[in-house]
Amino acid sequence: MTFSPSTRTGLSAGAALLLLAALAIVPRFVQSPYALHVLILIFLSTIMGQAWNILGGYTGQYSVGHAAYFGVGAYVTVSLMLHRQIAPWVGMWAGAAAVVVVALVIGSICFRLRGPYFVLASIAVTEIMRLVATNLKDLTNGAEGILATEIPPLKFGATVITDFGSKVPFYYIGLGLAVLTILVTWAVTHSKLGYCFQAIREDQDAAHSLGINPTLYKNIALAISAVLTSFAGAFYAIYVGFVDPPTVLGLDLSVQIVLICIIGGIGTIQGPMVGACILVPLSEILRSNAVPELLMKWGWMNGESGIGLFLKENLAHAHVLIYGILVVLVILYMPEGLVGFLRRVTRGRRAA
Amino acid sequence: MAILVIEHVSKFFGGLAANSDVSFSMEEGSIMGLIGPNGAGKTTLFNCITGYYPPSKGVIWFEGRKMNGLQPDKVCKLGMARTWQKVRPLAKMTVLDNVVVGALARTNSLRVAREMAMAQLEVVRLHGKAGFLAGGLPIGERKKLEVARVLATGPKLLLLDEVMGGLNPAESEEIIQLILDIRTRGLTQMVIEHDMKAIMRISDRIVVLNSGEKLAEGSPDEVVNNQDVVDAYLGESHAED
Amino acid sequence: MDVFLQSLISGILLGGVYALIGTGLTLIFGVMRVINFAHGDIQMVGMYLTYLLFVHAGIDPFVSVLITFPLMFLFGGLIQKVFINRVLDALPQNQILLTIGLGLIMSNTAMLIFTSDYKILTTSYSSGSVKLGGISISQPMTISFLITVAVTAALWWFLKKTDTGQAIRATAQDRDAAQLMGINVKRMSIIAFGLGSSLVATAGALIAPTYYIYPQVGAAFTLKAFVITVLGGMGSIVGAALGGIIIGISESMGAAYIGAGWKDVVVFALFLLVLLLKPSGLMGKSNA
Amino acid sequence: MKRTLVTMALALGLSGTAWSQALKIGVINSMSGPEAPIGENLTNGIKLAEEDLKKKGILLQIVWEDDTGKPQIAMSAMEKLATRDGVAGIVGPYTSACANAVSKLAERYKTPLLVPAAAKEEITRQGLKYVFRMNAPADVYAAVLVDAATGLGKPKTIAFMYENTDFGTSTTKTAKEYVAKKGIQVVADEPYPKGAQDYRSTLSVIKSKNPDLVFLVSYVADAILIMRQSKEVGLKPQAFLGGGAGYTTAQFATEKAVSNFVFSCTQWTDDVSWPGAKDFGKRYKAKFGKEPTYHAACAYESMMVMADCAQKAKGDKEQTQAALRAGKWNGIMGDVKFEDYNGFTNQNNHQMLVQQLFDGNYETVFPAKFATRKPTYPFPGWK
Repeated sequence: MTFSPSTRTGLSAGAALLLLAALAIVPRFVQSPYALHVLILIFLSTIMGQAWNILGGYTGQYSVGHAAYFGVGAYVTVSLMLHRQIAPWVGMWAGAAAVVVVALVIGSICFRLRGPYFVLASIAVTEIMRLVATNLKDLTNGAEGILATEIPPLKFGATVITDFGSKVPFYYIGLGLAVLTILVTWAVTHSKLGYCFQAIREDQDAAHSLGINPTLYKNIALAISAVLTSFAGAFYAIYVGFVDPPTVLGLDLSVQIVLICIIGGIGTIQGPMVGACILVPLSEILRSNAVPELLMKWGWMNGESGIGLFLKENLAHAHVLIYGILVVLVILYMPEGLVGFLRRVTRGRRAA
Repeated sequence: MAILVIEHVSKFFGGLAANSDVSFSMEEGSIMGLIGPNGAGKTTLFNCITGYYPPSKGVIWFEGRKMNGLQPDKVCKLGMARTWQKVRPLAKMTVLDNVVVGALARTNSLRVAREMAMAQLEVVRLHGKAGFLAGGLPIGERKKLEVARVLATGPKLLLLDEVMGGLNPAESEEIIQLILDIRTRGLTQMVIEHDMKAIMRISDRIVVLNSGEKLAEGSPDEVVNNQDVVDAYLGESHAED
Repeated sequence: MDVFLQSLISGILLGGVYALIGTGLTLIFGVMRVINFAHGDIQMVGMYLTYLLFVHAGIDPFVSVLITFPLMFLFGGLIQKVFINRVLDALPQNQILLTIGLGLIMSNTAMLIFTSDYKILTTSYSSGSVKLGGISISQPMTISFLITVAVTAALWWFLKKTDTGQAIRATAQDRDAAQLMGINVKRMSIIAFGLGSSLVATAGALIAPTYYIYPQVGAAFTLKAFVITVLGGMGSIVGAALGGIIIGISESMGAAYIGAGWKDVVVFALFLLVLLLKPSGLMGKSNA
Repeated sequence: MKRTLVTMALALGLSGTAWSQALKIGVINSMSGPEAPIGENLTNGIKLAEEDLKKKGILLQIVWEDDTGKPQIAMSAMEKLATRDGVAGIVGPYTSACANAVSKLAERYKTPLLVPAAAKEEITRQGLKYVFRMNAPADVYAAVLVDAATGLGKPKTIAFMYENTDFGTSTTKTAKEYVAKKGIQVVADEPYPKGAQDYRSTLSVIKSKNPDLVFLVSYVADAILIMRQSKEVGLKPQAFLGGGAGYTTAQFATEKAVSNFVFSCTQWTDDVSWPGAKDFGKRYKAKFGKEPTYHAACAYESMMVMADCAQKAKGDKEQTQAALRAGKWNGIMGDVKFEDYNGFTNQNNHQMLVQQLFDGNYETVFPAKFATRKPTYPFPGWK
């Protein structure tokens, strides 16, 4: 069966709406805060991954320094909320404005470089920001970080819409931001911008000769990507209620962001979602020793036996190891990510 | 009227002169062949004209406008478009999308750009492969795609860098017809080519470069009969065959 | 004045070890154009090896280099052959992630084996020093500096004078051309990765008596190695040596005159400056 | 008997019912990632507690959660423990950042959280009813050390050198406030990034200021490096004051050439007269092959206290909280009672100790009632 492109778009739009509707009613049926929390983390990862995807996936600029934008978004929003009593949904726009300035400065440095040099420069700039945030205690409270657990209630006029007493408002904000990021990505890829971005990714010199100003478009891609990343940062800061330099400006975070896309499928709109849906639950499962627990529960393993004790003791410690092994396997066997891999498989089947 | 005027253009890399003191001009609607042995500075001159390198000395005029220091994207928007000696398809985009990228130099509307792109694909007879990934095309079709892509940018002057390189005779003939076809639409073309028979057939005038300098200029007949050219270039070219 | 001289001397001695770390990375990058994010983790493996040899066989860390060097050569060569080799033509971000993954595997395996305790090697000379006027010169760091000089000189000789060395250099200059010239590029890559690993592991062994060992020790060194390598010019041995010393001195001066918390800012700023002004590095060729 | 039953139940795959008889207590700790080296001590302490409780007939099911040192992961762990696993109470997290991030969740889910060893003051200063802390917070570290020094001599100047982490900066911040009250002048303030190899230039800057006291806050390995290099550059104040962590470890003590006469403050030591402390040290060493740190002791006692309360409350969270509020214990951490004072809520007003190293041995020298030896002051110089 084959569809015309428009029918296919219509079908996937329909599927997306269905999924969205299903996600919108999840809190009615899922009471477990833990389940909601995991979903919120998936949204957060989707936002981060999708935002990176615009610059890294579509424009081909592999920034390993997106923590810079995440961190600035987080710090600005939390600081404004704490010191100026500015509500986070207002403060995040101030964060976005600050991030655009930061992004243009970083862009003016990094976009002069290509390939591995660009990657290294993006790391260096972000490390400088982390170190500055650690040292400028007056501005950021240094390594002690900023604790912000009191969130002003969201009011519409005099009516309080939510006081953030449960996970549910965060769930909807996360979902809303994720949808926003996906819509922005969709709009970008279906516009002149998307064509210019991809042309730069494929061949910067050729794109240049076709009337595309690479510096301009790379900076546009960076600005969009950075602003969306800063929203993720602001959301994180409000949700977790604590920011400090290593968690919101660290190299770990930058790598994590790239990983979401690469595992899912770089330069595709589904990639970051798929990546987030895999990585978040996976790290939860590995981290919380669920594997040996389940094995015991199902009676496949004796908790007091040698193997059982060994697994119980070590699996929780080994989760980063397993994570590392997965990364290596994906890169070696699914270099286009899961989405790319599935496409190849289905295409192969169609051809056959 | 001269559409392009090259005045005493030189380009140095370190101490090495890739072009030195090259001057010539092109009439609107004409085809100029640019020939010379390997390393004569043909592609460097292309790069200078299209803004990839600023010339070290001299001036490039396009439609009465000084082009020195303009970036390639600006050059393209002013109406000069080039192809690449080694084809540069946007590999992971479709054939149509490749041409759409070119058309977007003229319009901001995707719908219009698609129509324009489709029209150009028809010109080069690639419309049947619009949905294929550009990276998967055979070399002959890649060359045609490259031409369609630059045509879509709506140029007044086309600079074609060895569009027949690596093609079989039948494919070359197709390209020759394409070039002649484009001329009938009033476009000016500068063609770098190694195939002497082809270049003699299509060019109105020919400029010969050797070691970065202009060795000769004239009609195909004049150039063929120029003793310097025969010594410096044709001789070597025959020896190669 | 004492502060200045003390910082200068410490910076130079420290820079020696950095130079060795940078040399290892530059060799790998030069030949394969792969940014090795597992570089520091390979150093960590070398450090644990040194630790084992010291604790269980009583071999002095400086002497153990003779064992660590060949073992880590095999280790690095194996990693290249099994993993890196398969992504040589892949997208740069995939190469980066692969090496990050390998680094995670190494550091977390080390954690399972050795726990995450800090291991400290205390030798008779660990805190030994020579007083020179108002300043003190660390004895173990002076020895390690001298060994670094010797290793670098030997490497330089190997690359210039031996056939294999020349083949490695040719590969670094132009992989495709080297292949056409009949050089076994794959073999050169394995040798380069092996050598790069040996060098960084040697650096690990040399700092073992004055530093400490834990599974995540490599991370900071990986970043430093990038900075040194780019500073000196990717692929340039002399550049890496120079870059190492420069970084050593700027860290030490930065700590003394701006504040220890800012010294890495100084290093990264220097790095960006070089990237922007002379992207090919201090000793790199301008077209590289 | 109970144990056999459980084993049998497990073998039969009936774990669900069998486990429900055991008390469920959650642990959030940094078991991997950059904080793992210290986190491991807490893990060990809790394992020892689990054994001891088993001997007492209290069967625990400990649900281990690794926060990898990241606040958002700690939150995941907290959500899971509080809402899915249904634990009676939680011991952890280790780091201040993680403890801060989960404290409000503990309150929301009405799940008692006993923080064993995080130093940041704010954790128990938010008025949260369900958040308890075993160890003394950061301000005590500085106060007890400076008190000891001013009691022994008349220091007029002090230099600070500390790692620029949460622990280092918050400890130093309170220390600076405290010395200002005592009229001691700060002549150097040098935060450093942990994990550096070369502290010589910073130390020579400090040496040039000639301070009476040098106050250091570092983790294990940096502490040894800094003291080695202090000796190298010939830094010689009246006293080196080590603010916890790295200066109180067995590893540090064994570096006799550089550790001699260094003062340090600690939450716990095995030579103190608190009941069971010595025995704990011995058994810990036998089981894990190394000396316990105060983190291990704090975590051990936290688990003992939490298990005691949870058992009295039969696993009910609110009653466990009430039991924590009301209870009083006297174990390896001395007297434990969670009180409200000076803006703290549910804070164990723990007595910190000052020790001095004599030839590789820690001896408690302050406060006088716990002292086992007379301190040596001023620092007699390097050998």
